[in-house]
Amino acid sequence: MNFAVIVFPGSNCDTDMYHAIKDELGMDVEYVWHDETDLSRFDGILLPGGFSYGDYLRTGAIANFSNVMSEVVKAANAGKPVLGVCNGFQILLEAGLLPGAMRRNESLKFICKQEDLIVENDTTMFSGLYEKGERITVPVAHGEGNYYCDQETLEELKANNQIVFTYASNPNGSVEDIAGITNKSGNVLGMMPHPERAVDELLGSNDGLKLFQSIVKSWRERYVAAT
Amino acid sequence: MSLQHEPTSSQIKEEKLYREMGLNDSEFELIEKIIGRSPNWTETGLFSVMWSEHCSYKNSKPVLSKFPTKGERVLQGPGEGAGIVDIGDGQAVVFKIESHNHPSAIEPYQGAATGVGGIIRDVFSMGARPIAMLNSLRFGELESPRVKYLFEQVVAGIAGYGNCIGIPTVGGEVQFDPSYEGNPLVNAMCVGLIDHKDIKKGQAKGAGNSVMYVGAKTGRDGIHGATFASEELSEASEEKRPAVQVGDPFMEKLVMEACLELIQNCDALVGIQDMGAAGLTSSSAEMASKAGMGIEMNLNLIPQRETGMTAYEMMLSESQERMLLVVEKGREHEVEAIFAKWDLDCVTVGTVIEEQVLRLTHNEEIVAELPVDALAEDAPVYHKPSNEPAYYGEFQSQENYVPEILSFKSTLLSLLAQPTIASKEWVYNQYDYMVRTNTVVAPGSDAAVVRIRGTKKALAMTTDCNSRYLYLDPEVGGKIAVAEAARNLVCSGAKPLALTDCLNYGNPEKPEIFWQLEKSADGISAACTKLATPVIGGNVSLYNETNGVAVYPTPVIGMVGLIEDTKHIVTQSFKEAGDIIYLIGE
Amino acid sequence: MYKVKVYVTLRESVLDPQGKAVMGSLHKMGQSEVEDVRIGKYLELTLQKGDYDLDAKITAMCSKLLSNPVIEDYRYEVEEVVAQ
Amino acid sequence: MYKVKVYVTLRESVLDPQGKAVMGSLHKMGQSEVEDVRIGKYLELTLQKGDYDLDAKITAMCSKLLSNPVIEDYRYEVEEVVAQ
Ligand SMILES: Nc1ncnc2c1ncn2[C@@H]1O[C@H](COP(=O)(O)OP(=O)(O)O)[C@@H](O)[C@H]1O
Repeated sequence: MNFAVIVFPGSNCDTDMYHAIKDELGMDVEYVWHDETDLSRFDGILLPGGFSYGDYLRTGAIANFSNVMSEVVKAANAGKPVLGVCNGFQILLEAGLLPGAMRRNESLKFICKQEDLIVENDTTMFSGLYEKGERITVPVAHGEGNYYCDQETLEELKANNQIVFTYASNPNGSVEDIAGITNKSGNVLGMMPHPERAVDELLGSNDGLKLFQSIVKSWRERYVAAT
Repeated sequence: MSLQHEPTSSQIKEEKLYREMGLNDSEFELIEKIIGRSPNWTETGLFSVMWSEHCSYKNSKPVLSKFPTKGERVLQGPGEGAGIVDIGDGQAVVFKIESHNHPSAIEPYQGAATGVGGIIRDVFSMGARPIAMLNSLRFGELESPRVKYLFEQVVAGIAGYGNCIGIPTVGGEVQFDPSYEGNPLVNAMCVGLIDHKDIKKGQAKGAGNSVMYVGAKTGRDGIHGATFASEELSEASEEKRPAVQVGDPFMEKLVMEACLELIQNCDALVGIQDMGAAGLTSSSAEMASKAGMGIEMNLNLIPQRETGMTAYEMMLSESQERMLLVVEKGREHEVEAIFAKWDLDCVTVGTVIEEQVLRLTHNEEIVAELPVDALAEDAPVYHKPSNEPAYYGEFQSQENYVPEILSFKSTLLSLLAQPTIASKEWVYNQYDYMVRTNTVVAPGSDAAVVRIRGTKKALAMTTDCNSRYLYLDPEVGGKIAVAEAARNLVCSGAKPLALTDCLNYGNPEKPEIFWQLEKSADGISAACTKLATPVIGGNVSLYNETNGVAVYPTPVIGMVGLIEDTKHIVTQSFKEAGDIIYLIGE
Repeated sequence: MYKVKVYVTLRESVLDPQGKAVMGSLHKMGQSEVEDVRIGKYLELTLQKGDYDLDAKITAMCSKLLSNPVIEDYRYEVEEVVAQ
Repeated sequence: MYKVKVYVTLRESVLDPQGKAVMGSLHKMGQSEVEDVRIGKYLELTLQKGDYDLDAKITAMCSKLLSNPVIEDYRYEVEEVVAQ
């Protein structure tokens, strides 16, 4: 599988994502600059964390106007896996690929620590190797991860099984402890916790690796096995 | 202070206007002697910042010369943006600590943030990729609303800048003591990684080469910041206060990435230096002086954020996130192309010349013409009188105090409840200490450990200083600070390599303060020699006093050690029930 | 030249963590009469005059970038100023 | 009840990184007529009426907490509203 890591001028988890894919997952990966206008050569799109344009005004707001974003939308519509982590999630929200919005953490402070997540849905292409109800340890590092959506949207998320991860103990005030959601068709995942920081025991946890392995597995089932 | 209203040379002299800029009468006379005439307004400004304690170390030089600075592994000692130590395999570690005490006392969030920004620039201007940050903080007792506000905002400022730029803040220390009530200490340290071949220096070599300005535009912020940092805080400092500098970590991220791309991929780059204290003045004068050359600049070409800026204002501005480059003549476009990719201003503003002068033109007139060495090298050096304070003798003659402990449990609990001793989780959970996914030992242990990707190696790092010990006995306290740092590294599995220091003291013109400075330097030097950890750079922050009361002598030690194999890493927590506990030492 | 003042506020139904925190601090300071605090953004834009539909332009900027319609509302005022 | 609207803006010579980034983005979106963007805060406070000096109260809140006098200026407007 060939992954793209989209790099905005203020991305700073791009190298983390790159190494997680290359060194731990063992797949092909390339950095892609935000003004790129063609993502057709990639099988999976990764939007890493960071502060895309200083996160001035609103997190992810300015990044949404980069050239590459129309290509990300195209890839999402084509059913390719699109994963946005932290700032990547915020950008996907701004781009309207996922419903809802982010507010500042309830504490109004940046929070960096390991968090326990609960896998709510093990049937997505991002969570197939986990088990429903499984507790995994994945770090968070954000100042604006307080997920908001209105009641109607929340009902919809639940009805469509779009909530993939919740926090075991909510660190930021998110509605219904939401840590990660997909779009309706299930191929776009946004999450605040950083699975790419949890791929190596040496750094505290490798619980995030299965997320990336799930993507590969589902891709193989779809394309490789079929041919 | 627009051009029309600038005083003439004779007014400056007659009315002793130079005093307002921090120059004393004999310094002004010395300037006249060196240049053979009276300086104009702009020139007086240039001298006043370059000869401030902050830039010239005029009061601390004799003390700094005590430190051992050489060692087998030392590739760059004090004198450049940051020191460099070899770690084998063609790689080296670059690090430095710096203070931002006065700005943080005035505007804690921005003061701390711009302190972080400044030290990061020092490290990447050497050609290194910054890989970790640490800090060392001192506040008054955590009771008054003002202290709580300062503490909260300083931590938020460090987090705001470091998290955004994406360099993990992996360690530090916080101490609370009444001596810091009006004058908090905010020291930030940056550690970088470099390949030997990429090492760059701040030198303006090669007559005819271009001087290029990159990064943020120049505004009126921070004019005379260096002078301000070289005075005591008082009510009057309110008025002298220049427009506070606001940090823009996003801009710094762009400047950093662009500079590293330039350093690693373009050999047209001859020299590079950040515009820190005294901005354009110090960067141009120092780069020229170090290379034995001169620089000619046209100030009309300086990217400006505000209209109608004078030469004086541009040269003394301390706007953040700016760098000065020297580039081979005719290859400017290669540099411009790299900066264009990052959407940054990159402008040729001058030329390197044979004649060893800094010549500035503005609106087609020469507004300053001064020998570069006079600015960068010839500041007077003072051997301040030193005097043992009365308190010291008293302490020394006292019997050792042996506390009587009635309940170990309640004593332990009350100790642990001391803010200085209590867990600092509240602080470090606001820092992204994991970004770049190399942090093996996060805050909460003795030293932080950051692995070096692609090798088996890791670096351990720590900042330490117990200033109470230094107050009681500066020489012994200085030794203790170095020894504590070294112990923290050893306990993490590392061999200490070298250290950087930030000397935070009161007013050196008081003999008792100068005595503290001298004695603690003796202690630090002795410990450095014994432990073979040379001092490869540092920073001096004097005049840390409010209303005449000085902070405790606080020479913060930032030490880095090498771990040859990540398997050797150890942490401080107890691991399993049944394990045996040993106590070693006396 | 136009000076455009844009006010971006959180929708009423959206909880404002920052406003809540500020209210808490005000109460601690003894300002017990404060019943509610909402925090929004205030933007000042300077626009060169030209051959365009001012309201359409501002609306486009506000709805696309300056505010997030999922949680925010905006309103604006225009002032004409004579360039110096 | 009073509704107090507070506008907090950065002092003129203070750098506004946020405004600068937003201006850059507007330019990229083709809004080339935008010459300057400054971003500040807009606060809405609801205050119960009482036996106090309204202006003194607001000034105290603004200068002590709502704005940072080192880098910001503020101004405010008061509206009287009838509680529902
Ligand atoms: N200002 C700070 N920034 C980051 N980490 C900090 C800070 N202060 C303390 N820490 C971390 O908290 C832990 C405990 O600090 P400290 O009490 O100073 O330990 P020690 O006494 O062992 O040096 C260390 O890991 C240290 O790096």
